[in-house]
Formats: sequence, C-alpha cells, structure tokens
Amino acid sequence: MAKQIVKMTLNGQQIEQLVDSRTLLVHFLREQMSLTGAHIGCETSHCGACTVDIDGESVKACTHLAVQCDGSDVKTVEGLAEAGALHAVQEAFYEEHGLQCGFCTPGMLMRSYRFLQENPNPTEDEIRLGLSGNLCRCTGYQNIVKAVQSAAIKLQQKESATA
Amino acid sequence: MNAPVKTPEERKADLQGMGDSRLRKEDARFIQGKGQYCDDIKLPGMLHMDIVRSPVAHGRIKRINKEEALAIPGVHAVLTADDLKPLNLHWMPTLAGDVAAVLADEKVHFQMQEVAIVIADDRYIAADAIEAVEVEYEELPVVIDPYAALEPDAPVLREDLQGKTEGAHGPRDHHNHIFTWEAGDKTAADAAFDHAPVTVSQHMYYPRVHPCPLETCGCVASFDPIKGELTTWMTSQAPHVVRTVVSMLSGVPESKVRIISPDIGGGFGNKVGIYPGYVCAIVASIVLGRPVKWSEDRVENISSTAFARDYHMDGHLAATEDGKILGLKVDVIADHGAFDACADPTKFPAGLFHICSGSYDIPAAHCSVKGVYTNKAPGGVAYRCSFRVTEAVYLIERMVDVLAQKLNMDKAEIRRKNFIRKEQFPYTSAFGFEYDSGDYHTALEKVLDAVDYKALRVEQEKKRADPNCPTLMGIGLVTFTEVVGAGPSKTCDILGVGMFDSCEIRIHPTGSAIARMGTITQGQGHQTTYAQIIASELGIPSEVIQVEEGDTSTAPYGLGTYGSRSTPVAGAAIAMAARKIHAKAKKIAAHLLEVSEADLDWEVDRFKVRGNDEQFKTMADIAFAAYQQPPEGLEPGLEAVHYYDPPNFTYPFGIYLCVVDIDKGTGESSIRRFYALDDCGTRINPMIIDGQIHGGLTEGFAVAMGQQMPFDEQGNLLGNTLMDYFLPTAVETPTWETDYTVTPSPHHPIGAKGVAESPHVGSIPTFTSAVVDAFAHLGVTHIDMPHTSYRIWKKLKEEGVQL
Amino acid sequence: MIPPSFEYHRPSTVDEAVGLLSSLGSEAKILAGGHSLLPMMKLRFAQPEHLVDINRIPELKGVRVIGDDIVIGAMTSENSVIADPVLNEKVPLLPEAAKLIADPQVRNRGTIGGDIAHGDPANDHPALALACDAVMTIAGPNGTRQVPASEFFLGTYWTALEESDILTQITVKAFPSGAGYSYKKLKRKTGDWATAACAVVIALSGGTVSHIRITLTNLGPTALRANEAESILMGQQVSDALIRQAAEKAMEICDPAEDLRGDAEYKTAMAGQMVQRAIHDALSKAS
Amino acid sequence: MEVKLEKRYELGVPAQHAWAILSDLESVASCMPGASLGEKTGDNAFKGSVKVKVGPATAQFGGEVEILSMDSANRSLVLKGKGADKGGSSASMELEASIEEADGQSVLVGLATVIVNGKFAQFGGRMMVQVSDVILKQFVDNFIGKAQALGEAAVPGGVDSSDKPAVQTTSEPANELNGLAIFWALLKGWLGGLFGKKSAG
Repeated sequence: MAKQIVKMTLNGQQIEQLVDSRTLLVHFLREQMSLTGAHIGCETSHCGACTVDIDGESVKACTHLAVQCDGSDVKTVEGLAEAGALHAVQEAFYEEHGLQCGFCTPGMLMRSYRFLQENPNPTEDEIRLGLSGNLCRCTGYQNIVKAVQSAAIKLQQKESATA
Repeated sequence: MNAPVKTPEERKADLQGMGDSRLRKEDARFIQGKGQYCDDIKLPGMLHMDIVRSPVAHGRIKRINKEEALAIPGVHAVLTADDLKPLNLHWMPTLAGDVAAVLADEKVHFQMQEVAIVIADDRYIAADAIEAVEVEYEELPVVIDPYAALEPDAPVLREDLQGKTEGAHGPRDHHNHIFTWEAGDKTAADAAFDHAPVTVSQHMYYPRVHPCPLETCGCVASFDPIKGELTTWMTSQAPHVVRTVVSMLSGVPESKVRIISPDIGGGFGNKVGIYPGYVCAIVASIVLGRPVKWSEDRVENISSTAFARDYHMDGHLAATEDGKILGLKVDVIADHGAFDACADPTKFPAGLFHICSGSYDIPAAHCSVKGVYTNKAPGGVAYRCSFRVTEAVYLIERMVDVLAQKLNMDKAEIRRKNFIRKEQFPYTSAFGFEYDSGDYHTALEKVLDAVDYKALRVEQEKKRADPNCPTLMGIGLVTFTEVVGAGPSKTCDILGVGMFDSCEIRIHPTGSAIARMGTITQGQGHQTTYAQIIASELGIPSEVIQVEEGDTSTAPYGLGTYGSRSTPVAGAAIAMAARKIHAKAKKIAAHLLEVSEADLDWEVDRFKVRGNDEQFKTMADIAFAAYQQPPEGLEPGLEAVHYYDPPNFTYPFGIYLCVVDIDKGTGESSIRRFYALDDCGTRINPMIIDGQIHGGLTEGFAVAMGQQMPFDEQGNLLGNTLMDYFLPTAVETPTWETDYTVTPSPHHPIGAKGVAESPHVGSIPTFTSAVVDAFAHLGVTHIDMPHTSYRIWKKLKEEGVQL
Repeated sequence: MIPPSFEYHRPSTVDEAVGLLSSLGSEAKILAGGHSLLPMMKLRFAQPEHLVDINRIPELKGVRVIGDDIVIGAMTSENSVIADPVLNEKVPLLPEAAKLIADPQVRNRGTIGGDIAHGDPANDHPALALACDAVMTIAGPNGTRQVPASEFFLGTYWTALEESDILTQITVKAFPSGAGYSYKKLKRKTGDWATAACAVVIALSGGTVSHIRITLTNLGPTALRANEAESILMGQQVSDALIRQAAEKAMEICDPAEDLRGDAEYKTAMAGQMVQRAIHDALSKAS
Repeated sequence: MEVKLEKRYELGVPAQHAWAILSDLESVASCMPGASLGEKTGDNAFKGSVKVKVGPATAQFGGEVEILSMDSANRSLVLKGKGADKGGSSASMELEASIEEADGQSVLVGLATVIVNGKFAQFGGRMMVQVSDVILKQFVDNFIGKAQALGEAAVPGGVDSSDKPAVQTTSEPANELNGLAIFWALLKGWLGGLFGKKSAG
C-alpha cells in the first residue's frame, strides 16, 4: 500500500497523518479524523454535500485526494463556529429555515461561507449561481437564498462594527 | 418579589405553541456538522459490506467464483444466495405480499440486482473485493415494456411463481401478471358513458422516477452474540415495522431487536422499503459477530432501491355539453418491476389511486389497475405522496383539462362547475372515500384574483396572435384533493399491523416534558412541531419539551413517516395523549385548589377557579404536585400514552397556478410564476409549512420537467448518476409564491390535515397543464412528462412551431 | 465508489513531471484538476498504477503577457480564468465562457489545460481555443513544441499529445479592437455539458465583418470550426438572413453523438440556434 | 443498449490481399494491440482476451468468439462474440464482415449488431459510435498497411491475381480472431465512451 505522511492545518489545528494515497479527502475527514460534517451524496462531484474549504477555495472533498492536501489549510463545517460563537451563515440558515433534513447543510454552509467572501454583497441571481454546485432536495432553495442574503447583511454589519 | 404579570396572550406567545413560526429545534446540530446520520456511525470492530450486482437485467447465474476475492487481505466473507439458503434468508417477503430475492437465487431479474456481498475491514478493501468476485451469466430475453410482458409468449420472468394462479391480491391470469385491482362501480360508470353527450379519452404515461434523497440508504448492524441482541441503525422511515420484519426473518425475538433511525438525510418514500442491503448486513453481523456497515452509493441508490410511479394510464370522462362531468373510467397498467415490493397498505395494491375522482362531484366512477412484472428494479413507493395519490391527481387533473379543451371551456370554469360544493362535506365519492372538509370555490377564486388570471389569458391571446413572439405562453391550473393520513385500521394495515400511530408523553416534576412517537422525521421538523402541539394542549413551553423518535427501544410502536401521515395520525396521538394528561392535571388542580373540577377553567397554561383570576395552578405547579402530593386515589406521576387509530383519512387540498414561457427555438421552458395555495387545515408552524411547500414544489418541478429513468431494450438503466438524473440546482428552481386557506378537518383532534406532500402531488400536473396549455391552441391535449427541452422541442417541431 | 490503489507522485517542475511520465510509462496518468480522472477511477474505468500530480508546479499556473502573446498556464483554474484581469480585457470570451463550465467548486479545481488535453468534444475549451486561434505548448521527453489548436484535436479523446507529454501553456492573442464575442451554451441544467454550444468572435470594420470565428462544442467527434459559416459573413454587412445562412452552414458540419440530451437531429438544430444567438450576442458587444 | 454499426472502409489494395488479411489470424491480431487468442473451446469457438486502453481508461476483457459461417468464395464471414470484464459490464456482437470488390479496389464492409450491458452501457454508451470510429480508423490503417505490405511482398514472390491468398489461411481459428479483433475494437469504443460521462473538465 502506498501510504504517505500528510501534514495539514485542519480547522486551525496542525495535524500529521499517515494516509493511503488513494484515500479521498472526504473519507479521510469522516473516517480518519472523525469529522462527519462533510457528507457523501453523489460521489461524482455533483451534489456538493462534501464541500470543504481548502486554502481559501471551496472544493468538493469527494473528488479530491487527501494526499493533495499536504501543506494545505483545510476548513470543514466543524471549524466554522469560532470561540463557541456561530458564524453568521450558521445563524442565518437557522433563522431563515434554510435547512430541513440537514444533509446538504454542511456543504451549503461551507460554500456560502466562501461565497460571501468572494462576493460580500450578492444579488439573488448571484447567490443562486454561487450555490449551483450544491444540491438540496428539501428546501427548494428559497430559504437558503434568504439565509445567504441575511448572512451577507450580518457580515456587513459585523464588518462596519469592527471598522 | 413578583414578576410582572403577563397577559394570557403574552403567556400564549411564550409557549410557542400551534400557529407559531417557531425556529427549528433540530437545526443546532445540523448547522454545526453534528447531525448523526447512518454513515456517521462508527463502532469498534466495525466491518464494511459492499455488494456485487448484476450487469444484466435478466439472466441465469451459471457460476460464482469467490476465491480471488477471499484471497484479498482484509476480506472476511463473500456470501451468495447459496450461503443464505440454509438460513432461509435468500428470499424475503415484501410489503405487497410477494417475495423478493435477498441475493439473486439462480436468476437475476433486473440490472444491478444484488448477487453477492463482500465483508471487509474497510470500504476500500470491500470495493476492491467486489471487483474480484467472478460471476458468469447466461443472458435471457429482457422484458422492459409492461404491455409486452403481458403478451402470451412473453418470457417467464418469475420462475419461482410458475403455475401460481392466485396472487396476494386475487387471481393471476398470465405468468407476468401480479394483480388486477378495481374500485368503484363499473356498471354505473359504463351507464354514465352510454348516455353521455360528450366523452373524452386520453392515454398518459407517468414515468418511472426515483425519490433520490440526498443521503442514500444504509445501515450499521450490530449483533451482540453474548446477549443475543441485535441493534441496527438504519435509514428507515418506518423503524418499528422494520423491527417486526427483522424479527420475523431472523428469528431473533422482537424484544431483542432494536432498530434506530438516526438523523435521516431525506426519505421521500425511498426509505420505506426493506432492502437486501439491510438484510445482508444484519445476516453478516450475526454470522461474524461484529458490527457491519453498509452504505449505498448513488448509482446503487437510483438503480436498485425503490422507484416510484411507472403508471400507464387511460382516462375517460363522460360529460354534458355544458361541462358537467357524469362519469369517470380509468385503466392502468402498473409496472412493478421484478418483485412486487410496493409499499402500500395491504389491502390496496394500487394504494389510494381511487382518489382519482379528485375535487369533483362525479356521480359514477370506476378504475382498474393491473400490476405487471418486468425486468426492472422493484419498488413503487409513494415519492413524497400518499400511496399513488400523485398518479391519481395527475390523471384527473389532466382529464379535466382535456374535457375543457374539447368543450372549449376555460380550465377554471369547468372546475367551478364540477367542484364538490362546501355544503356537500362530508362528501362520499363514487369510489367510497368520505371527504372530511373542503372549500374549493373560495380557494380557487383567491388564486385567480391573486394572479389576475384574466389578464394572463389576455396576454396569452396576444402572444398567440403574434407570429414574431419568440415564446409560447402556457397557463397551468390544478385544483387537487389529496387523501393522506393512512389510516383507519379497519381498512389500512401493513403486514397485518393496523396503521395507527402513537405518542407517549411524560411530564417531569419540574414541568418540562419528554414525548416519543412512532414516526420519524426526515427533515419535516417533528422535534419542533410536535412540541408545539403539546405546548398548546398542556401549556408547557415548547422549549422544554423534548421530542424523540426513531428508536424502537424507547418509542412506542408506530407505522412511521410517509404518506403525510405524521401530523394526521401521530399528531392526533400527541393531542390525545396530551388530553389524557390534561384530564389528570385537572383532577390534581382541583385537589390543590380545593374546588371541584367543574369549577375550573383552562387558560393557556393554567387551571383557574372560575370567577377568581388569582386562584390558579399552572401546569408546572401541577406537574410537581403529581409527583409530590397526588390526590388520594390518583396514582402519582403525569404521563400518558395514546395509540391513535384515525376514524378517517384527511383530505388536504390546494389550488396551483403556473405560467410557463417556452422558447420556440430551443424548447427551453421558463417558469415565470408559480402560485400555490394550500389548505392543510389547522396550521401548526407556518414557517415549516412554507418550507415543506417550497421543497415539495421543487420536487414536483424536478419530476415534471426532467426526472426519468430511461431503460434501453436490454434493461440497462441509462442515467443513474446525479449528472443525468435531474435534481435541479438553485438556478433552475423557480421562485415560489405560497398562500393558504384554513378548512380544519372535523374529525382530527386539532383539525390538521398534513401538508408536506401536497405540493409535490399538486404541482406536477400543474406543470404539465401549463406546458400543454402553451400548445393548446394547436389542438394538443396532452404531452407526457418529463417536459425536457428536448421533448418540448420535438413537440414544437411536430406542431410546426418555428422561431 | 472507491478508486483503485496507485502510487502518488508530486513533481515540482515540468521537467520532473515529464521525466516521471517517461520513466513510469503507460501506467502513469497526469492528475490535473481530477474532476475527469477521479470519477473514472471511482467507477473503476481507469486504473492507473501511478498518478503524477501536476498541481504543485508553479510554472504551469497563471496568465502572463509576453509581447503580443497572452500565455495561459495549463494548470490555471477555471475560476482563475474568470477572475484574470488580462483575459477579461484582451480575450473576454474565455472568462465569460468559463462561467458556464461546471459549478463554482469544480471550477476551482478544473483547469483550462485539463479541459483541452482530454480531447473530449463535450468540453468547452477546445471550441474556445479554436475561436481564439490558440497555440498549445507541449512539453515532452524530446523537448517543447507548439501546436495550433486547429491541429491539436484529432478525434474523440485523441489529441496531438503523446503518452509522456504535458500540455503546459495555451497562448492566445488579444482580440481585434472592438471585437464582439459570445459563447452560447444550451444545457439541461447548470453545470451540465453542452447539448450544443457555439463560440463566436466577430469584428467589424466599416460596417462589414473583418474578423470572424464560429466554433462548436459537442457537435462532432471534436470541437469544430465552422469555416464555411464564417465565409458567409466575412466581408459582409451582417443581416438576419445572412446569420441564418451561416447557422445552416454550421449545422451541415455537425455530427453529434446521440445521448440523453437528445438525438443528432435535435442537437444539430440546437447548433443552429446557438450559432444565431451567439452571433447576435457577439454583434451586440462589437463596436 | 443495442447499437448497429455499419462501416465501409476503402482499402486501396486488391481484394484478395484484403481477404487474406481478414482471414488471417496473425495479421489481423497484430492490427489490434493488446489482443491475444486463448484456448479453443469448440470446433469454431475460441477464448480470447484483450487489454483495452483509451486515454486513462483501461480494462481487461475476457471473451469468446464463435464463427457462425464463413464463405471464402464471397470473402465474407459471420461471427458472434461475447465478452465481459470484471467491473460489471458485458457485451456481445454479431458481426458480418466481408471484402467487397469495386473497380478493382476492395472495401472492407462490417455490419455489426452490438449489445452492451452493465456499466459500459450505463456510463459509456453515448460515445460508443464516435470512439469506435477513431479506433476502427486506426485498426483499418494498420489493416491497409498490412495488406499493402502483403501486395509488395507478393509481387517478388510471383503471386499473381489468382484468388489464392498470398498468406496461407492456415486454419479456421484464424478467421475467428479476425472477427475478434474488430470486436475488440468495438469494445474499445465503448470504453472510450466513458469519457463522456466524467463530471468535469
């Protein structure tokens, strides 16, 4: 077996793990690191339930090898809340009823988190396009869109409060 | 030190009871990645199972060679039907009275059928090992078309049933025939047609689709050989039924079987069935004495676990010249696939399809449904609907449109004319359903006003008259009635167990509560809404009411969540259990206040002595007293269990209107507007209702506009990944407008009817109605789903429409 | 869906990568964005013994201007193409079209070079490369060579790349000033492959067409350039009738594969629609 | 899925040379890289295997071919082939292949009914025809090369325009593998189709 040492920053923690070169990032996170927030929905990079943040970009962890993350900074939904405080996107999804069964939610949150950094003041159409790599079977997206709009406002307010 | 005195209204608001758009209690874990879904479960010593599946749709297994797979380090076992035979587990009973192969026994009947299982240390090794299991097939002629399956010389698909002339639902007249089921009065219907001045007929195919929840199916089976106990975490919408079936199959006493439905990533009917994967994982765990996990992949999910629909329908309406419907006749050929594994109440092999007289006062009606075996995967579940109601609503709504077109009547007008009138409720349909309540006319007018229907028709006329207009405009209208909340045990059972549901409520001494039900949420928000019912009934804040479901060792027996039955059945059980507590609480209150019960009034959260606002006991006071100083002769504690056997179904209804614009050049359609008015009776949590409706409409949109399971002649399912199987993204999904009226169910304790499936059931024919309407001026009366650009373009071409 | 085992290699220079490919032979495959290769491996259609990950080779990334040339590193991601200021200014077709490829996450991984090197007629960049007169730079065991896009795509999954070659750069020139451009892509839903797509670059001079490229995606064994359709418009004053004629000419060269998106007739008809719409759209941007 | 393929390739070599190749095991096999002939399983039946590579996709197929009929006079043969891989795909093909003669030139005519089941049909079917074209073209190029070489070799050897093949058709098996080669070529085609199914560029 082709095992390799992989070092990465995972949710702010330095880790060093031995992984098989064929191990998919999503399995590495879920099984080796017991971070089960990223879910496996389609396995062909269509549903986005496995979306995580790698070096400041949204990536589908089902189509990425753990060894490719050597030296990377990886963030999962478990790392979204900081110091016990929910991130604005988490609050907004809760307040706007942006989730039902919850299965797509970690991917949606991680994508929204990154999307709002790429585009802090998006239109509805931009939000829909920005989340087009994430499928949801429950909500019909309408409340997800509202949640992202609401999170954008929250983040802007936070920004102006700290500025 | 007195707290400020709150008004009853303020106290009521504090409860967050029925009618409150209370935020969801389950969200905290989901937004932090702490949901616990089946595949998240990891047990010490856990092994992984993977399944070897058939590449051919019909074939005889000539040889299976396990040697190479067994030689892979980390592989613990490879099992085939031959290994299950001594346990008599190679076949299993289905909910529909048939049997289904657990692992293919000598023959495979559909592509991707389970042939062998591999148990290995991890999923990677298991995946390698299934490639190493060598199976040789002798291919047999494949039957995909159910009409062809009924030809006299069609290949015999189910050799195990050969010579069996009696099926679970009556006589079989052909080797590929499963059942013929009829409802209504054929003689009366025929008579109505004989004398009718106008009749219309339409053939329509409701394609085979798949519920495709985002989480696939799976389980973790853990057999403890010392205690003889089997615990299984399973993606099941009906854990109690599974426990009963598992006990029956495995011989492990039901008391030693524990089924836990953890968080479920969407079900939509797909997780009602009991699949070979579950059975095999359980067997493997029993045989190996270690926990075994099975997680389906997406291709397996779409290809082998339960599909929905696949109904070939012929509808006929008889009417007067001014559009009053006199009679309805329907004939259906139902493609059930290789095994009859439909999930319906036992006595209803076609589910509640006979709701197909819809919202209309039709004096005579008859329907006949013929179930047929083909070389496709088994299933036939209710995809976000109550047992075949989607098919029924589609049929009648399409037929009413067809009739309107024939008579050159407006779609709204013909509906007004035929609606069951408000004063006719309770109304008994020609099929024997007793509709509980409804006010269709009011709802229809509300929608037509809201969208300015007249103006839309004027716009459409203008566009039709303009040859340079780049689009065709269509207006769809559907006025549906559902039948949900299965169901009264006098007619509804599953495997002989009546379709009641249950609730157990315990009020703790400090006034908080825990409640457990026989249902299981898959995103509907039971933990939030159930608490609201209790809050309103008992005056306990929702916030301190813990709701638990899904663990058969703690929850009372219930039939599970599907067919919009949670609120109509379990919701009623909750109210009834709460009322038992309420009655006992009243006794305690009377004792504490030293008055007779007759002198007490209930107000939000307390019993008050009539005429004296200062003298009262809150439910929290009473709870404490129940444990501390119950009145003499009354047992301590404050809890109740209720098993609710509904006296009738409930009949939610809705009026949906859709405006579609079709690109004459490409066939692309754009949903300009979709207005959905729902009447689900009493509304428990409007926020959640709206969310459910958005989701149901989106699923309906997916079904109508793109979902299909295309098979080629050899039985290959083409399109079983999320690349081809249409799940719309946020970009394609229309923006939904929702509205409501409230017509409570008179027989339901809180008047609630159930809602989550209406938008799926109602929206699908609305899209078809709109697409057909875009072509109606060309004489087109029906277009089969899915309304993909490609299929619409073919219609444009056929009709000579050009950009 | 689990990929089979393989050895993982991560070279840091092109030379090192070419060396690895040469020494490992035919059992080695390049891992670029991975969104083509990994799903194939998960379905066990591809079972390479070695993966050579070229994601950490700095020289393969980014956009540079060298004289008149705009040089795009093959490992430049789709999202980087979308965001790149040089491309947006000088070759705006590429960023605009890249927005229509896959979805935001996949565009972070998917690269322009991977899209081209695959030789898949359903990929979008081949037609875009033809429309931009791109030149491919290929590094191989015997050094570097350049192949124009028009000679690069040889058949379905068949390109000018040899087994140990790496596509390193895609070189384009700035559009003529005032050129209009468009990429019209008909698809079943966001993120899907094209049912039919058309790229157009058009420049006008004194009211007549002075430069035109019409290229097609997923309408034949390779991306297609509709030369005859271009000829109909070249040097002409554009009219609706001419645009229709051009579309008809373009349809003549279509030979699409039938799939769930539609049959050849539909796809060919859609090619006609996309050509017309792309020309109209491009004209609206031309000045 | 079932696909009917009808192919005509102008060979530019004399018909008898083409038939000599078509009916010669070694020659045709060498036109198809990766193919090998296995044991004889019946009078007109053989086992065979092939390793197919198209881009990153690779598969090892095991199969069987049976000659259904063979008509040297008309330079045509009919055969049925079946194959399966380990990953859950199977395929069968009935092929009629013949060498036609027109204006002194020969044309290789193939008429195949191909049925594919399993993963290849599900994921790769859509590109089958296009990829087959590419591969068959390569096959035919090799075929023509061989036939031309045969012609060149034949002249010094004094073999003339008689119908007798320049290369001895040694035995029945030869014919079978010829068909098998084309069959494998088609299998390659299905494999190639897989590329059409990937999820991103």
